[in-house]
Amino acid sequence: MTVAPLFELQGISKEFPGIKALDDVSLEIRAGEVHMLVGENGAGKSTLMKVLCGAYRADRGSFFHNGKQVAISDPAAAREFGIAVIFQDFTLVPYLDIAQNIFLGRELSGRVPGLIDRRGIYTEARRVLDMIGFDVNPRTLVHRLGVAQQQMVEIAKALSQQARILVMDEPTAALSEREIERLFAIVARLKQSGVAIIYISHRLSEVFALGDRITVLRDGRKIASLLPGATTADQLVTLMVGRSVDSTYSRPSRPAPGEVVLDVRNLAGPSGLAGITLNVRAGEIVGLSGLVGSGRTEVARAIFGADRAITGEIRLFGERTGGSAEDSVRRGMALIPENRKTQGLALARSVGDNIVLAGLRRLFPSGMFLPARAMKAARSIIEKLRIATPTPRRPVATLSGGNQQKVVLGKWLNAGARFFIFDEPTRGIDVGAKAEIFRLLDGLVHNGAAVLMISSEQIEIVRICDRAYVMRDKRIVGELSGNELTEANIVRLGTHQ
Amino acid sequence: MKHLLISATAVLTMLFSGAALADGETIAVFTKNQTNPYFQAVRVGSETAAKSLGVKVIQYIPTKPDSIPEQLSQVEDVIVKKPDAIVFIPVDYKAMVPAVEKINAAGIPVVNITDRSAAGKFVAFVGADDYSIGLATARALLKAIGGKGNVIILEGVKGSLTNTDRVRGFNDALKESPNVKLLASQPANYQRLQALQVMENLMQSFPSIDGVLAANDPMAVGAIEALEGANRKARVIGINGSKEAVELIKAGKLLASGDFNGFIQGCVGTEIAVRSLRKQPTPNEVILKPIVIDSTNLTPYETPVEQRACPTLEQIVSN
Amino acid sequence: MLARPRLALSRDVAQAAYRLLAAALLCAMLAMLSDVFLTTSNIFNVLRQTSLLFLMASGLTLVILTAGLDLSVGANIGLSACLAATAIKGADSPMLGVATGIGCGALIGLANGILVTALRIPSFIATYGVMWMLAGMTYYYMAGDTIHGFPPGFRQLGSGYLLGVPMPVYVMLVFLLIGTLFAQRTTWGQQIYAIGANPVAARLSGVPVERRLILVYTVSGAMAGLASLIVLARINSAQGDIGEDLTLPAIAAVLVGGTSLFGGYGTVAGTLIGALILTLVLNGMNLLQINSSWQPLVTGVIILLAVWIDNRTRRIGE
Amino acid sequence: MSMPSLAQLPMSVARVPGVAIVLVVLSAIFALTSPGFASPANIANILTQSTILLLLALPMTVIIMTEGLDLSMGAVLTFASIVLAITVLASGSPVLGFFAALAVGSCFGLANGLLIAVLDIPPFITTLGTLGVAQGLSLLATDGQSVVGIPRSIENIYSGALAGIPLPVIIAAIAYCGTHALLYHTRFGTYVFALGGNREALKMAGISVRGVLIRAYVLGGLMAGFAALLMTARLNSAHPTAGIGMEFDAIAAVAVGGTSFERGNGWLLGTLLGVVAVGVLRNGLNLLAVRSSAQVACIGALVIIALFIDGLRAEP
Repeated sequence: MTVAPLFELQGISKEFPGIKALDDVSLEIRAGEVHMLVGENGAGKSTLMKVLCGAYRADRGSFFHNGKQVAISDPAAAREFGIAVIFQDFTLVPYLDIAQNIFLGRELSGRVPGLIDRRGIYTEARRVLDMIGFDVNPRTLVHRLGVAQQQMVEIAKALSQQARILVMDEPTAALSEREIERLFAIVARLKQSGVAIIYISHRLSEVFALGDRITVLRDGRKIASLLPGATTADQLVTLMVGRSVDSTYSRPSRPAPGEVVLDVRNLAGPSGLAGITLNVRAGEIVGLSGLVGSGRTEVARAIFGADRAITGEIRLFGERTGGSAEDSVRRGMALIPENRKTQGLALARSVGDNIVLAGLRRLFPSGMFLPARAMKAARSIIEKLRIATPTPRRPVATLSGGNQQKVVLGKWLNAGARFFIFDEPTRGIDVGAKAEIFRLLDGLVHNGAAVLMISSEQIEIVRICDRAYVMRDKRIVGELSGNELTEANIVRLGTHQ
Repeated sequence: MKHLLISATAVLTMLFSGAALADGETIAVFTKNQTNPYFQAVRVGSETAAKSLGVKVIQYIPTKPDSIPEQLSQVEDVIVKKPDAIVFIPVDYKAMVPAVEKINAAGIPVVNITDRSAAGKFVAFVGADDYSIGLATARALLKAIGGKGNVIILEGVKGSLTNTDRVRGFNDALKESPNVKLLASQPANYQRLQALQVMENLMQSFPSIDGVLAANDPMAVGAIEALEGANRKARVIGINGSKEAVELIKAGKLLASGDFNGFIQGCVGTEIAVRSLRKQPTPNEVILKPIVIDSTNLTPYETPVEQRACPTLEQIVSN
Repeated sequence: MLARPRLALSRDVAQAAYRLLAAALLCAMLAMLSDVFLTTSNIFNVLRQTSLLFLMASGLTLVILTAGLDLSVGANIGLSACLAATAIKGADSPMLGVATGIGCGALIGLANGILVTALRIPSFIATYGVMWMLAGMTYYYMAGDTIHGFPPGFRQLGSGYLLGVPMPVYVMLVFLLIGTLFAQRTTWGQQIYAIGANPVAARLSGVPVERRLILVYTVSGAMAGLASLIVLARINSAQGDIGEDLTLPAIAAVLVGGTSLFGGYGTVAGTLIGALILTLVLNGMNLLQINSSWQPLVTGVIILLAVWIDNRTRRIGE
Repeated sequence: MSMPSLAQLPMSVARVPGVAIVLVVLSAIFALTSPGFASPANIANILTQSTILLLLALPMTVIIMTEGLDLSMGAVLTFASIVLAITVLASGSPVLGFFAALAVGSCFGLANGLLIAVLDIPPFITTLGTLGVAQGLSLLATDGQSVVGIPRSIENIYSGALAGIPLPVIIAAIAYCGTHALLYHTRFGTYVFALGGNREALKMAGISVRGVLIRAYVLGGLMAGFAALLMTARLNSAHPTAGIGMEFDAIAAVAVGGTSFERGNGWLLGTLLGVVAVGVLRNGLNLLAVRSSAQVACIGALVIIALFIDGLRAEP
């Protein structure tokens, strides 16, 4: 390998108040290579990418483009070098249309000085969308698109920049199997055309399937840079976590499930749900699988009473629920939502405030709020879940993803919930924390709680759940248990054939 | 749909219409706001006159109190309606000149009352002389405190015609009695709560206050409450001769109130408008002579305006 | 991963400290410029004037804590005052008057709450519309008349003294206590903060968001009703424009008091300091007999300064 | 009309109702009940009366789309109009006065922009503060008196007409088209949508959020300066209370027009309809000689009803 790398980062360091996000990290980016960037949350992957694309400024370190030193002061400068990023949290504008979003900040000038050439933008956008085989009207406003479609727009946006270096931050997080395949195809094509791709992922399968080179970050440091051939999943995980955990967490034997806790009969709702019938027993984890957009989250929200205008019958511990979140919570139901930042936590408030929020009625039946008692409750939860925070008074926003997820769970433990709905509990959570979350889930059911778990990763369903329902087109198309519960079966049921 | 609309509006008009039910000529009356009792007196006056003259008056009041652009818009709208005549109190005597010119241009006869417009053609002006009212009322107070002591002036809205003249009257009266010391002259914008707080604050700086000259009754009321709140005694005068002022004079709390008599201004203004329409002779100016209401001449003012009868133009002009 | 412990607390303290400091500086300045400023009578005078502003602003504080706004406070005071006045004069019963005033205020608040929750109209616009409707009703009801002269018993509420301290000051302290307890020491208060910080998360945590919001607007309305009674008792008369120009000062007091317009952050005590600062400015200008034209300008600058300092301290906090 | 723009149609239709329905119904009622209402003269009258408010509502739409607010517009308009009048009196040159007004407006706009974007003080508070400042300056400059005696040439700007169309209406039309182009056909406009919709997106695209914010508020100040010209011409004088509270009317008109306070969901045409709806209501009620207290209530009702209808249509 004597070729000078297309782009090189050397000794990059970045500090945020209280946290050393990056510490002397170096990275070689070579044309026509898929460079996998792995590491736990808070390991510094996203920070490194933000530095690379100019969103952050490195405190120390230098960049080399084709061997000669350059500076990246802002996103514009980064674009000069053909660096484009597909971010995890979307950078789309809801009330601009697809084309305008694709060209945001790079609008084509029209004949009249100062005005934009709208028509030009649309034809150009059309071209890019065709390139990734995404058939949609470029004038559609983005807020009318689904998550997966928005992801595709993100990709189109990045491609339209004639990127030489393309950074993908967990691009498959929101995609369905079919779309993932299409994405992989695109990645392969780009590789052929000599584009360098940096690919951040938590899914080890992807890491080995796509990667030409793997770099592992931990606590802001570069731990290793190795070739996929020369390593195994377990080694990789050990490197990422810094201690050896078995990434292949498998379901321990559980006692036979108890009485039915949740009993749902032909639920239907405005979001298109129809004939949803399922049940969950005490002491079992039931999976809810299916492609993105197959209606899993809608089912969860419907059961929890988050959406109104639901028909059908929902019984919790034998009694009909009142169809409001408030009522569900009072009956001991808990929802750990897909997006903890926007739906799970009051980010501006403290860890303690968040933990006691759902349990206020139980903790203070009189309605009188006693800070001391709240603190005590919060502390005990923090200990029980090993949440990494020096004090319950700390704003929850400053915690890492995994710990925030634990705070959400802690909120429900404190509320004394006995039926839990987890919507993508491991989304954007690193391997180490994943295993821990699973252990917590297991602990719950061992104490007689019942769990309904939504996940896009069939492997998780298979390993964690006792039973699983599979959804397609807002309907439940099958129930799998025992040795029928395999990835193959889930995929077969979940996709049309 | 159409029927529905019609019936809807029928209801609407029945509910809301401010038009007094009478045929004959229509007179549009413009006042400054819906809250100050003075303008209510003007409106009552105009309606009383209208009844006796068999004409119909329509009241136009800005929805935002004293709003200049809005009164202008209302004038423009009214011109579309072409009433037979207009009785006009400009929200601002200078800023409303374009409105008057529009009325003139539309050829609608207009009587100007209360605030003398800075320009424009009018059938007549009817008003009381703020200056001389201020002068006379202030004199009454100075006499009551024996021509010596400390007094405070509570001004109205800066720049408004009434305020400028009334305060000028106050000051000239003060010049006549050199032994009286003017401690402070602060605006309270014709509002009672502001007057109350300004007075409270001023009382802190001045241990002895013998008299308060308020440019209108609400401010006088505010001052009285402030004084009572602090258990301090001082003679207070106001201007407008409003109902509450009369009560307070009766109760001995208010020394006197200059009679600005909106009721009569409303009556006379309307009557002149109608006369001009009926080609009857009209004076081109009626200035009510200043009357100071105090405990001695209280009785006629105790009958609420609604029950008073309009004096004839002759009565007014003759005396 | 190591953060300064007790961070959330230290931020609150810093904020409160800065605000108190500002008030103190203001006092010191006025004390130097005017010899009467520090007399007990003037201090009580300032407090009495503060109390009115505070009572309006205290309810509003709760609304703003939920990231809402209530522009109808002033108009609310107008209508409540006029109805209460009628009750007092008509039925010659202060008690009935008090009930009317607070009841009317609460009803208006309830209406606001329903518009904001059930009809999902942004609070800013909903309360703006309500403001106009209330003004209309008040004008219609009063028809340019005034109601004057209330029984001494009632007026004690505004102009009376107890142990040499003005009545309204007691009312203010009582509601400072109640307000603080409600916000800091009840589960409802906690839920209100949570709603302000993230309504979605609050709802998904089983907080009855709609009911709490309705409660908050109703309380704000009731406080306006109470304030209207103080106004009545102080000026011993009611007129249609009684509530005019009272809304923005009340909002200003809340903001100068350090409550965030984005919700979830602020205290009732802070609002008291805010009201105090604004009142001090006016009191000082009267004492020093400064041309009243300066008042809006000075107030404006004070608002900007206060909030700018807040931002700075918040930075330090984070 | 090409295929794509049709695809956009349903969305705008979903938005139209609130304000459009109200406008149509109001016009129908007044046209049926008040003979004068539909006359060309009166329609011209309504439009002319709406111009000043429109000049404020247009930039207010842009500002609200950035999740901001400008409470200082009314006060700035007032102060600008006073400066205009004073300058004209002093220099005798209307043109100079006009530019003075624009200058004052832009300065306040810039001040707002800097306070909000650089010191990041929330817009509501910032503009509440500058409102006080502008109001104070107006009072200090005039001591409450109105400024009169400016040459007729200025008044003609308001009362004049071109080919039968009142000048103010023409000015407003130009302002509307200008703002439309700015919002839908320039980078700035695109970034305004992005600012309200997704700040991060804007930063990632390498555009300065501050720059966009500041420009938005400067636009607001500038338009307030323009409005000041019309206001002065209309009153043929300047008065320290002339524009008080107009910002709230403008905000209401924008909201009635269906622009939401979140996610950069704005609609300029709606603002135009909103302004006209308010104008029609006030005018119609005057023609029907509706009691003033009822007029006050009706304005409140208009705002609430329009938003209520939008609420019904709103996608959850």
